[in-house]
Amino acid sequence: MAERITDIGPPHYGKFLSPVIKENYGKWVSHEIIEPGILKHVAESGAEIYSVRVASPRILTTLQARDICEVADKYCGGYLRFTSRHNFELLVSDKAKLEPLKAELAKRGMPKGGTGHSITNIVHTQGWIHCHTPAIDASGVVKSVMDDLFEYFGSHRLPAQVRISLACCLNMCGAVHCSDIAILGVHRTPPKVNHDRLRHLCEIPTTISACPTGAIRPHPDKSLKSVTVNEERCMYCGNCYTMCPAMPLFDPKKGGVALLVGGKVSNAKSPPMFSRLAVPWIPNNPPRWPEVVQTIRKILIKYAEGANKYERVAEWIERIGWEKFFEVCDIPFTYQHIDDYKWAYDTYRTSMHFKF
Amino acid sequence: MAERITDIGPPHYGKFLSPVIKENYGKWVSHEIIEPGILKHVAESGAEIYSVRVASPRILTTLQARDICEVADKYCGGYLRFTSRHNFELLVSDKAKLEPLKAELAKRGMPKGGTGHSITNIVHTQGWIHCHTPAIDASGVVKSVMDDLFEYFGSHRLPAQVRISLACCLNMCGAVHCSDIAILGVHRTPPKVNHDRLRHLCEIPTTISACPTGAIRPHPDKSLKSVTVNEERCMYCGNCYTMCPAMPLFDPKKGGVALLVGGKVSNAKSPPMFSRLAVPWIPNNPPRWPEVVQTIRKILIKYAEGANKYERVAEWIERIGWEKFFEVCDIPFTYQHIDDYKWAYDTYRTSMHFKF
Amino acid sequence: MHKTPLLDQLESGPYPSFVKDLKRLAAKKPQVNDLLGQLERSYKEKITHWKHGGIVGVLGYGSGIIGRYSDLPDEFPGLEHFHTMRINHPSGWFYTTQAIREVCDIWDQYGSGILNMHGATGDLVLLGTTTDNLEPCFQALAHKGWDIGGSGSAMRSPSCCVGPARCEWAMFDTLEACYECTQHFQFDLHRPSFPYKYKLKFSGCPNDCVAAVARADQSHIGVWRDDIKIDQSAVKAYDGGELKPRGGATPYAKLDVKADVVDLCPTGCMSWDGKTLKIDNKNCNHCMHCINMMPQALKPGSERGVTILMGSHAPILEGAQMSWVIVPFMEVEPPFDNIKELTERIIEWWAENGKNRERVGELILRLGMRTFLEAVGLPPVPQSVIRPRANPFFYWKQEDFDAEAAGKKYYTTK
Amino acid sequence: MHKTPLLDQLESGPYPSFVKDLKRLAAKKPQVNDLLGQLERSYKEKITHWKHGGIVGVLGYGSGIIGRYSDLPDEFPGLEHFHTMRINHPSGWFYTTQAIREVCDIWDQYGSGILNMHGATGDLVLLGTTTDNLEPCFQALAHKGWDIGGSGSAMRSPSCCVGPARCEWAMFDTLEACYECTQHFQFDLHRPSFPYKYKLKFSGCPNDCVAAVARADQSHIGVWRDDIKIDQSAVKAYDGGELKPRGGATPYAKLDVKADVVDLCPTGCMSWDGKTLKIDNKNCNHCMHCINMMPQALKPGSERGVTILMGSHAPILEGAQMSWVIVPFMEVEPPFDNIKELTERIIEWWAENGKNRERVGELILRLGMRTFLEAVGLPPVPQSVIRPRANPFFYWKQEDFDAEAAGKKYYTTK
Amino acid sequence: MALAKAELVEYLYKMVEAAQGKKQLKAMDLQKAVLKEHPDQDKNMIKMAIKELIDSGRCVYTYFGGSFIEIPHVEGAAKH
Ligand code: SRM
Ligand code: SRM
Ligand code: SRM
Ligand code: SRM
Ligand code: SF4
Ligand code: SF4
Ligand code: SF4
Ligand code: SF4
Ligand code: SF4
Ligand code: SF4
Ligand code: SF4
Ligand code: SF4
Repeated sequence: MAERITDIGPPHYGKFLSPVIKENYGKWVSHEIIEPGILKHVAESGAEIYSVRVASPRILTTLQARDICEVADKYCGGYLRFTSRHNFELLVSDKAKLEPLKAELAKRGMPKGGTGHSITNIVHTQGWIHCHTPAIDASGVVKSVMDDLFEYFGSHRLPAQVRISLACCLNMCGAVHCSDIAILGVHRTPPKVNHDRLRHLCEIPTTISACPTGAIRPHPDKSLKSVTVNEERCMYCGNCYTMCPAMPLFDPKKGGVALLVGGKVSNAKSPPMFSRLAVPWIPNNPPRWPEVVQTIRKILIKYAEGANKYERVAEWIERIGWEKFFEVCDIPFTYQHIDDYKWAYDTYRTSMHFKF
Repeated sequence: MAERITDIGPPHYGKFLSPVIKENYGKWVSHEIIEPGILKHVAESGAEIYSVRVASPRILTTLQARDICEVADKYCGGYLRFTSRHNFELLVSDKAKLEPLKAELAKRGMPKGGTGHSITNIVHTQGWIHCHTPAIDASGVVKSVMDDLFEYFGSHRLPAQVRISLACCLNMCGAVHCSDIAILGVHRTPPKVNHDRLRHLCEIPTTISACPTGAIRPHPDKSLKSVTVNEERCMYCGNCYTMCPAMPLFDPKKGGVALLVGGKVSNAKSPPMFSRLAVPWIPNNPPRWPEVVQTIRKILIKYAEGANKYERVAEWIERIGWEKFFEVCDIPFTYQHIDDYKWAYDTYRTSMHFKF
Repeated sequence: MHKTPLLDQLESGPYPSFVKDLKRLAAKKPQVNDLLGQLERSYKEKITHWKHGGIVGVLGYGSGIIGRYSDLPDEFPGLEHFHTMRINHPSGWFYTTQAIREVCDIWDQYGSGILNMHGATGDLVLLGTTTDNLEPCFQALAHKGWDIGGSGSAMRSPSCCVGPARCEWAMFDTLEACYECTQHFQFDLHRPSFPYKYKLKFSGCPNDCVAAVARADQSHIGVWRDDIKIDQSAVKAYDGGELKPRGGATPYAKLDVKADVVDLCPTGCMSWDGKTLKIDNKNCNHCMHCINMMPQALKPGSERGVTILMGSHAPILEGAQMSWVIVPFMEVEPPFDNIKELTERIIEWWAENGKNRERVGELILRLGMRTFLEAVGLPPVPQSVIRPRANPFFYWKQEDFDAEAAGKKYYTTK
Repeated sequence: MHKTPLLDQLESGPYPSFVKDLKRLAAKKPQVNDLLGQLERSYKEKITHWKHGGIVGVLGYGSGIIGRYSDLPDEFPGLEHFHTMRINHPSGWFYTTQAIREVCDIWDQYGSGILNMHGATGDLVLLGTTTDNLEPCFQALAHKGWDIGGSGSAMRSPSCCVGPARCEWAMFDTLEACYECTQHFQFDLHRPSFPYKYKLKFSGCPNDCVAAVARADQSHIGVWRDDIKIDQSAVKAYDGGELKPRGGATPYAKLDVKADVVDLCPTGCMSWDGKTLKIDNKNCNHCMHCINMMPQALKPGSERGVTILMGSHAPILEGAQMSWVIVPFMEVEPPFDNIKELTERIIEWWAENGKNRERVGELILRLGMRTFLEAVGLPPVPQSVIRPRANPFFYWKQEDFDAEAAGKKYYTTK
Repeated sequence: MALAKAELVEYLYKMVEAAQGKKQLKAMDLQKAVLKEHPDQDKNMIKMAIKELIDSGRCVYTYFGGSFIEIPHVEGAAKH
């Protein structure tokens, strides 16, 4: 084989920019969304670029990737990009090609959308496809939810952008913790320690210090060279399992889905906010997770009905108050909603500002 | 002596209510402030009671108390009360007595005021008059500040109520932590351990656990039966001294005054808020603390100029932003302002919402 | 008389001078002269001259007396002992001159003659006496109907706003509630057996004139849950300038109902078209702002009760806390048995679980709201939190799984 | 082919189906067939069937490969090894079809043929290959100009928004900054020697389209500090309905400049009299709202730079954090040396002081902002905090006393 | 006294070898240990020595929640 190459880093993006983009780099003056899924950017020079945003399940086979390339070759001179939410964008410099492109996308079952006041792609993670800690699958839940909310993907019907994200365990890969609606896989059993395996696989001090709540202690029987878990203090984060494979915490019945809502990232109007617990547990029901889908739809509908113009989910809830959120969405309030972690106090209501 | 009496509790307030108040108890319908310091309350029955609020230094000798009683006898049938901020109120049921009462108060140097958009009495504590942990005096600072701001006591000139409080040490007796302006005595030296006294006076485990930051450790020399202080971790709260008198932390030069601002208690418009650090240290300059007085005046003036109608200090600062507060009040921002205690994170600016 | 050149500078100025007052008394009372002398020393040296004193008290009680000794007893012999007595004040700090004079007489006899009207907790503080005088002074007061207040790890003297005695907004009888609770907890007020101090305060409405939210382990604040009563013609009178904003409390001649009331309503639940003021009461959060601005036009509704909030205290050890909502609405009436019973349950749990010097709010934070709520028999309510948790680190108990098995669902089923 | 009755249900519906796609490939690649088989098992049993894998990698590197083994290797032999390779994506995720095809060719040869376009950190993820194939696949890619991305206790592949390539609001060159930093930290990207992961993200403006504030240890967000540029006639066109709100992104036909822009400005620093839009720029906090609403009328100012915020990460261990402001404004230009240098200083301090698995934000919280700022040579600025501390528990150092002795004052002297 | 590059590589290897099975060492643990014994050792040289150790294949990076440096061994989870 040829000389071994390392540390070259990624290719320079400049190689992949279409001529219009290269020429007008840094000189764009404005944009329009001419229809859902199609952005038009205009440069100082008057040059235009049309970006057609297309839904992607993010998992792509090389077959599908080649199909996308085929489309891009045909309409975009071979230039395309992916977005920070895993849609792809076909970068069209010739306006005339827009209509045929739309037709071809429709034919191929590649839906355009995800712009403006829509529900764009769900940022998500590995799930049962590749990870060792998930409580739920990722891609299947995403497919189920997006199928249900599909009407909102290719339209601008909502009071504002709604960003949904999914993480299959508490590690929360992705920006799930700051999403309008976050779907989160949760375990609900403490790890079961396999003492035999632990002795061989894991370092005891590292395992103990992995636990945020201090629930793990050295096993009283020193000869075991293992650990015990104080189950009362365990909140099933799985951090010990990450450090030590001899401590699995899976339970098909108890694992499930939590929903968090009201997060955002942008600074537009209101500052970035965390998503907060809306539903602590929904059963894990593959292949289509109907209870999850239904609850998200309910929240979305209530939001769409209740929010002011331009109001993000977070802003709507903060305006009406969380107590009203639970009321209008018909979600029971439970002990789990009340924070009892490190900064809990700052979530307590130290005022008379509440509604009945 | 007669039979020993215990556990009778305080007298029933009913014994001390004037006839008008007793008759209209719970039946007041409205009030007016007919002039600064004089409230008029009207009952369903049409009955009226006038309350004339008078400044008090809170420390009263029996001589002064008897003087006040003299006035109350003359104009109020012997009925009076004190307020939650240590002013006293002369309860006049005969409107005709108001003018003569005002004249008598003026003559006696008993200023009326403290109502509405004023600066009312400064809630304060013992200071050098009676406590063992103060960094500063209480009554003397109060007198100095109120003399300076006196124009605001007997008038309604401010955009809203301004509540000033003082505590002479970090125990913060009083609602100092939720005041528009809080004057706080602070130490700045770690305790000096007197090992000899400690051995006799203090319990070592209690002393150690008194320290919020874990700065106190058993003395390595076990024979001493004493403790050492990790001076790096000590933030001079004096809690160890409260538990163990062998650990004084006084230092005439380093002790001083901190100012905290932007707290409030009422739920009116905005919820209750904590006061927050404005000035971490001002030298302790008896008998009139000129730097403290001057800085408070500056803050007050800037507030009065900058606030919207009906805006409390807290609301003004939250609207313009703390960075602007420091700018307009010409107060330097220091490391001390940045929280590094338990809930510090929640004070950090996790957004682009700031001003240059 | 001791020379007090520094203190003398505090005699001038328009605000009443405690130095002037103390000097009057110093002429008669040597210990007051000594107090001024020692205070002058503190002014010069910028340091306190008081030592701890933790053991003195009256027979049978463990609270209400703060022991104090001078560290300069030779120079100021009148301050060798200089303890304070906290006398439990009457609800709302109402007095007759006769009552005050009786206290003064006793205090002139047994103490320094210096008072605090009042202490920050609310007590009538008698400042400065000797160990020997404590018991006789106490009994003299007791025979006039007074008792000692709280200190140490005990129930502290409860306090309340002026409430129904002179305020149109009192949503419950703060004075009677304060009195009733004080009487009910007499034993615990005098015999400190709690982990730390426990304070009760009662404010008649969300204006919170005793700062209950900031400094009571258990704060009671009056609230209504039906509709604000509106007198539309009075609203017009405010808008027209016939009635003064906020009952005359302001520098402003005229109220702008739109700008000053409607636009400042924190929930945006009001509207005003120049003729009719409308309130969407379901979305009102009882902030009192509109009522404060137009006391003659608006009144709280008539379905009234108290909100109970828990946990406030000064910064030692965890940093200051404000009380948070535990019970959003409780109907109350004399003799306030439901408040007393809840308080008992709370204190029992705290006494059982709290560490030395751990306030109840800190204990709740340490053990978690669920543990607390379950122990005292209260349900979880969204009013307790401004926002639900952001972290995903929550616990489940066997009873939750049992409830699920019995059909409990956490998600919407409609 | 494995039977997959549950998964088959995910083939229908309007959203693109990953199952349909995988099935196409399963016909050619046995490991993909096995993947569907094992996934079906997971759907049935509601449990993952993957095991840890922590040792595999390519020669010389310690990052970029996630080892994975099936726990049912006998049933699904194609999954016995099923590691992913994270390939460092190009800035802004721009590609040519040629580049994608080259990657596909290599991946068809050495791996499963399954891709993630892209991973949540931004990498082009190649999903599923065996230990043996890692090195040759890597070198085949390297010869086409690709390198492996980050994983483990290392610098992670930085990412950025589309920025100046296609957005009018990019306040700095996000793509070049991302590229430059990626290149600069190549060593640390491949050789994990940090306490934990370290992520850099670059967003061109406060809309933050890569969610830098939420998930980058060091977040760079573009900002301006002079005045917003206003085209008054375009504002009128919006108000008149000639231009569509937010460039057409909404269901609304017409923008109400007063209600939708001015009244929603979080700082209240705008006014509109029907003719002229005014902005009090000193009080603007760069939220972007007005600009977002009227992209043709308003533009950020021309004094542009980045704000650096630090500390965000997902909830392990302390609960999730968002990044907070450390440097409110830094002028930057290629090759972004000042960003690189600051990053080096920060990483050095963190590497020295951080515990295993302690993110930099957690370390700053543990040791305090002062320690951090002093170590990396930055001054305290009020922009770092929304509010100053409420507790009175602050520290002093000898250098503070020295500064005071030299005349430093903390209070106003004017 | 600072070690020459080749000595340093051996020194590091011995440390990893001694710790194998007892404690997983991170690159920073190695660096800190070297600097404790040889305070004048150049940090960059330590970095490069670790690189050499890894490039030679005598040690590998491993990952168990955090990244460590270990002697290559067969993965417990792999079925061979
Ligand atoms: C393509 C993309 C950047 C990229 O590098 O890939 C992008 C592109 C644009 N964003 Fe964005 N944003 C993109 C992810 C984001 C994210 C990140 C995320 O969702 O994870 C955010 C933060 C979301 C949040 O707050 O939770 C984001 C918050 C915004 C906002 C602020 C919206 C708000 O009101 O909160 C704007 C302004 C606007 O829409 O008016 C904006 C505006 C824009 C504009 C109009 C910028 C421009 O002038 O070109 C672009 C078209 C917007 C549209 O589609 O409606 N972009 N934008 C990303 C598309 C993701 C997708 O496939 O759907
Ligand atoms: C007498 C007193 C109660 C008592 O039991 O002693 C009292 C009496 C009244 N208060 Fe108060 N408040 C009293 C302490 C307080 C406190 C507690 C404190 O300052 O420590 C507060 C909370 C302060 C804070 O938020 O920091 C308080 C917050 C209010 C408010 C809300 C003001 C606001 O906008 O934030 C009102 C409503 C108003 O003024 O319109 C109010 C209104 C009133 C009214 C108008 C109630 C009424 O209808 O009678 C009374 C006359 C107000 C005036 O003087 O302008 N009272 N009031 C207290 C007088 C203290 C003094 O001597 O100055
Ligand atoms: C006398 C009084 C100040 C005054 O001048 O008015 C006072 C004086 C003392 N307080 Fe206080 N506190 C007084 C009301 C308060 C209040 C206000 C209140 O009750 O509304 C607070 C804040 C609310 C709270 O309870 O947190 C208060 C918070 C403290 C603390 C801090 C408690 C905490 O949790 O942070 C301490 C420290 C301690 O308990 O060791 C303390 C301790 C003390 C001690 C006993 C000093 C000590 O550590 O032994 C002081 C005795 C001074 C003396 O020589 O008389 N004092 N103390 C107030 C009691 C008079 C009365 O009974 O009416
Ligand atoms: C592949 C990916 C998810 C995806 O499907 O896209 C992923 C997958 C894993 N993440 Fe992640 N993380 C991925 C992006 C993220 C992000 C998002 C980001 O980088 O913007 C986050 C949140 C931001 C952050 O860094 O905090 C994230 C937060 C975590 C955490 C929690 C870290 C924390 O401080 O809370 C862990 C736990 C850990 O490190 O042990 C984790 C751990 C993992 C591990 C390595 C599981 C483990 O404990 O060993 C997962 C391997 C899955 C697999 O089998 O491939 N992953 N992880 C993402 C990386 C692909 C890429 O390189 O592009
Ligand atoms: S969220 Fe958890 S289960 Fe999902 S990919 Fe990340 S680490 Fe794996
Ligand atoms: S799952 Fe989390 S909380 Fe439970 S023992 Fe493991 S590390 Fe601790
Ligand atoms: S604030 Fe401190 S010094 Fe002042 S009275 Fe209270 S405990 Fe004593
Ligand atoms: S003063 Fe406070 S922080 Fe310092 S040693 Fe004493 S208890 Fe600890
Ligand atoms: S708290 Fe309310 S009821 Fe009590 S005095 Fe104040 S305004 Fe009146
Ligand atoms: S009480 Fe407050 S929230 Fe309710 S209507 Fe009046 S101003 Fe609005
Ligand atoms: S972050 Fe700003 S500059 Fe970057 S793409 Fe989004 S809107 Fe444009
Ligand atoms: S950017 Fe935001 S804060 Fe600034 S003027 Fe526009 S809306 Fe107001």
